Amino acid sequence: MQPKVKATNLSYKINEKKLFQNISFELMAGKAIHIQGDNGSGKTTLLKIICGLTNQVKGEIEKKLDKQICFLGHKNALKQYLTVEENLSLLNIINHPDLKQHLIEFGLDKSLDINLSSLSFGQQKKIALLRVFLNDSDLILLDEPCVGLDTQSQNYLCRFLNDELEHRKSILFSSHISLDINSEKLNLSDQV
Amino acid sequence: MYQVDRAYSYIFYVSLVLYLVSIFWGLFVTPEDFVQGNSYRIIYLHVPASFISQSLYIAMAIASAIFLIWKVKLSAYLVRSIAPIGAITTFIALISGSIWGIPTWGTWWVWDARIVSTLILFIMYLGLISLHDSFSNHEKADKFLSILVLVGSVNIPIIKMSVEWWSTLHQPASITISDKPAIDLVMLYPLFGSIVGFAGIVACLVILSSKLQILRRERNKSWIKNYV
Amino acid sequence: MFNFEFNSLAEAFLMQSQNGQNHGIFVWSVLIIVFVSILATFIFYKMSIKKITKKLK
Amino acid sequence: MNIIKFELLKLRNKSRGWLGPILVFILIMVAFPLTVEISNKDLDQSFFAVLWIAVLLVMMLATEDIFLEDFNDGSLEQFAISDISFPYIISVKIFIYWLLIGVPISIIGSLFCLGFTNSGNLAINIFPILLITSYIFINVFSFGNALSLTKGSVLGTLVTLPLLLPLLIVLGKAVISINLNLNYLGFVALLLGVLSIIIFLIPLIISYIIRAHLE
Repeated sequence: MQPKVKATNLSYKINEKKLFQNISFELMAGKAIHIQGDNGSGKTTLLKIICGLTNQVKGEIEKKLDKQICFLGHKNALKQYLTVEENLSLLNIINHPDLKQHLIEFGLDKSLDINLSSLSFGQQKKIALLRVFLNDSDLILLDEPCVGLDTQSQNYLCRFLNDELEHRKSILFSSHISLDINSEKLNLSDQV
Repeated sequence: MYQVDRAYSYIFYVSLVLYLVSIFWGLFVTPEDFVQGNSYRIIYLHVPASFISQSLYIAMAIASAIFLIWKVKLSAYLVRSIAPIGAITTFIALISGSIWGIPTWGTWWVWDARIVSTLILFIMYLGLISLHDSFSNHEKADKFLSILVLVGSVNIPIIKMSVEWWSTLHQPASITISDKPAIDLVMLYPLFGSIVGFAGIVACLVILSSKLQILRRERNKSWIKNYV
Repeated sequence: MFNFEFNSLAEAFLMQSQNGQNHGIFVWSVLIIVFVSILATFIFYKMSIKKITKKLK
Repeated sequence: MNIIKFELLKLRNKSRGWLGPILVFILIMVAFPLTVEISNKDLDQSFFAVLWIAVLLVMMLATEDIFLEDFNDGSLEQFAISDISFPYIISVKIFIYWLLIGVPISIIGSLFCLGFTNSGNLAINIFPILLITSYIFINVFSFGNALSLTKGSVLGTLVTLPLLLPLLIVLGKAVISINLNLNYLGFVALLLGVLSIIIFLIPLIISYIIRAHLE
């Protein structure tokens, strides 16, 4: 079976300073990788390289994907001055059958017509996560998905991601705290 | 870099002598122009500067194309180091042109196509410098600078053709490659000499400026420590 | 070919044309501007290079 | 289709983004006759000078926010990794800005032209020129804006301003030939030629620049 993402000897330098060196991994369908590392060890950069936003300095990366990547970074890609409903419609997920259930689970089902700017940081993060929940891609990249989430929602996220793994999706995520997801670990701090 | 240092002094002295001799010849030996009188002698100072200022932009455009296509770092340094030199030569061309305008046209400034487009060139040189300096990430700054240089190179043919396209006060170019020169040979030799000499002097300036760029940007490399 | 246009230094300074105007002031001021600005650029770059090499040492 | 909806929703909720430049334009056109004598017969001459400069400045204002907001909240990141081609998204973005700002300004500009010069012929002829010019301006300023995306829009637009100055000479010539009842279609063809090159090149260049910013 072919890996969904195969990285060989990835290296990245920023302003002549080495961020990481010779990172290699393979990501199969239905597997997850947990990227760990200290602050500034290049977790976000590695995810961006996999997305294709950043170019690695050395090494190769092969992607075998049928659909587009679902990426959630530090930035939510939500508009502060629009209501929750309008934001969801911009994300093209307003008519998704499962939306209602996720909203109830996150406790957001009554705030659809509220302006996004009056929601808290964690609530905004949840709305951004809805895009991850309702996408139809086969590779999910999450950069610190748990920042600002309460324990309840964290558990819900983990349950959901484990479900997705069983549906043969692949997940790459970075997180400081350990999450209850069946994943291999990739530690960037060890490499230096 | 050692070879460049050695070549630098040769270029400098040869072109300095050539430039000074041509200027001397042009200023004191050549006969007076029938129409413009003695003020035409400014041509030996003005034409080299304006010619070189446009050529420098073309050189910059070529260097930035090389940088964008082949990712040659040195040519990005070259682009950045040519910009201030280009600004200075354009400044000389503008000032000498407007002083020349006083005796011949009776005014030091006209809203004439070629003068305005030279002014645009000057502003562009300054803009390029300020754009590059506003980024702390040098790699990004190099990229944006070379894109802007390439896009801005559409102005060069406009400057070249402006005198032909718009009938204006400014006289057409005295020397063209294809046609017979419009001025007498006695005047042409020193003009040619001064252009070549000025080009050599400017080349020396570009070498110095690139040296400064390389020293600044590569200061952490070991070969720089050996060189210094 | 090598005969001077001007007979004396004073004449060269004034550069009187056939129409009676003195063009010397224009020519000389352009000459000074060109030389000064080139010289200033040379000095600026030489100084900067000297400064940065001193710092690197 | 989604990108069009996206831009329209965004601009509807941020009236400052598109109404502001139009109001500034009207203000300039209303205010400038006050600075010269009303009885001055040369008013229709200076009118065109002010018109072109006003269009230039207003387009500079209009592109102020075109990429910055989407860059800050991460929408550009999502566009860049989506399946739809990035230059296409950028050209649609620019088109919508032109539709909401450039087109109204062209209409208002030719109305003012009617008011100042009392010549219907002139007003009708100036309208297509205004449309094309505003589209060219908005493209070039978007390029400038993308260049200095994180450094404020002023620097980038100032740096690209010199690129547009030759165009102003063409515009001046076109107005003169309309005034003299000469054939001005040559100028329109020239402007259209410039536009057709710009319309394809600028989105490509901008997408390259923005990708470099996103790194």
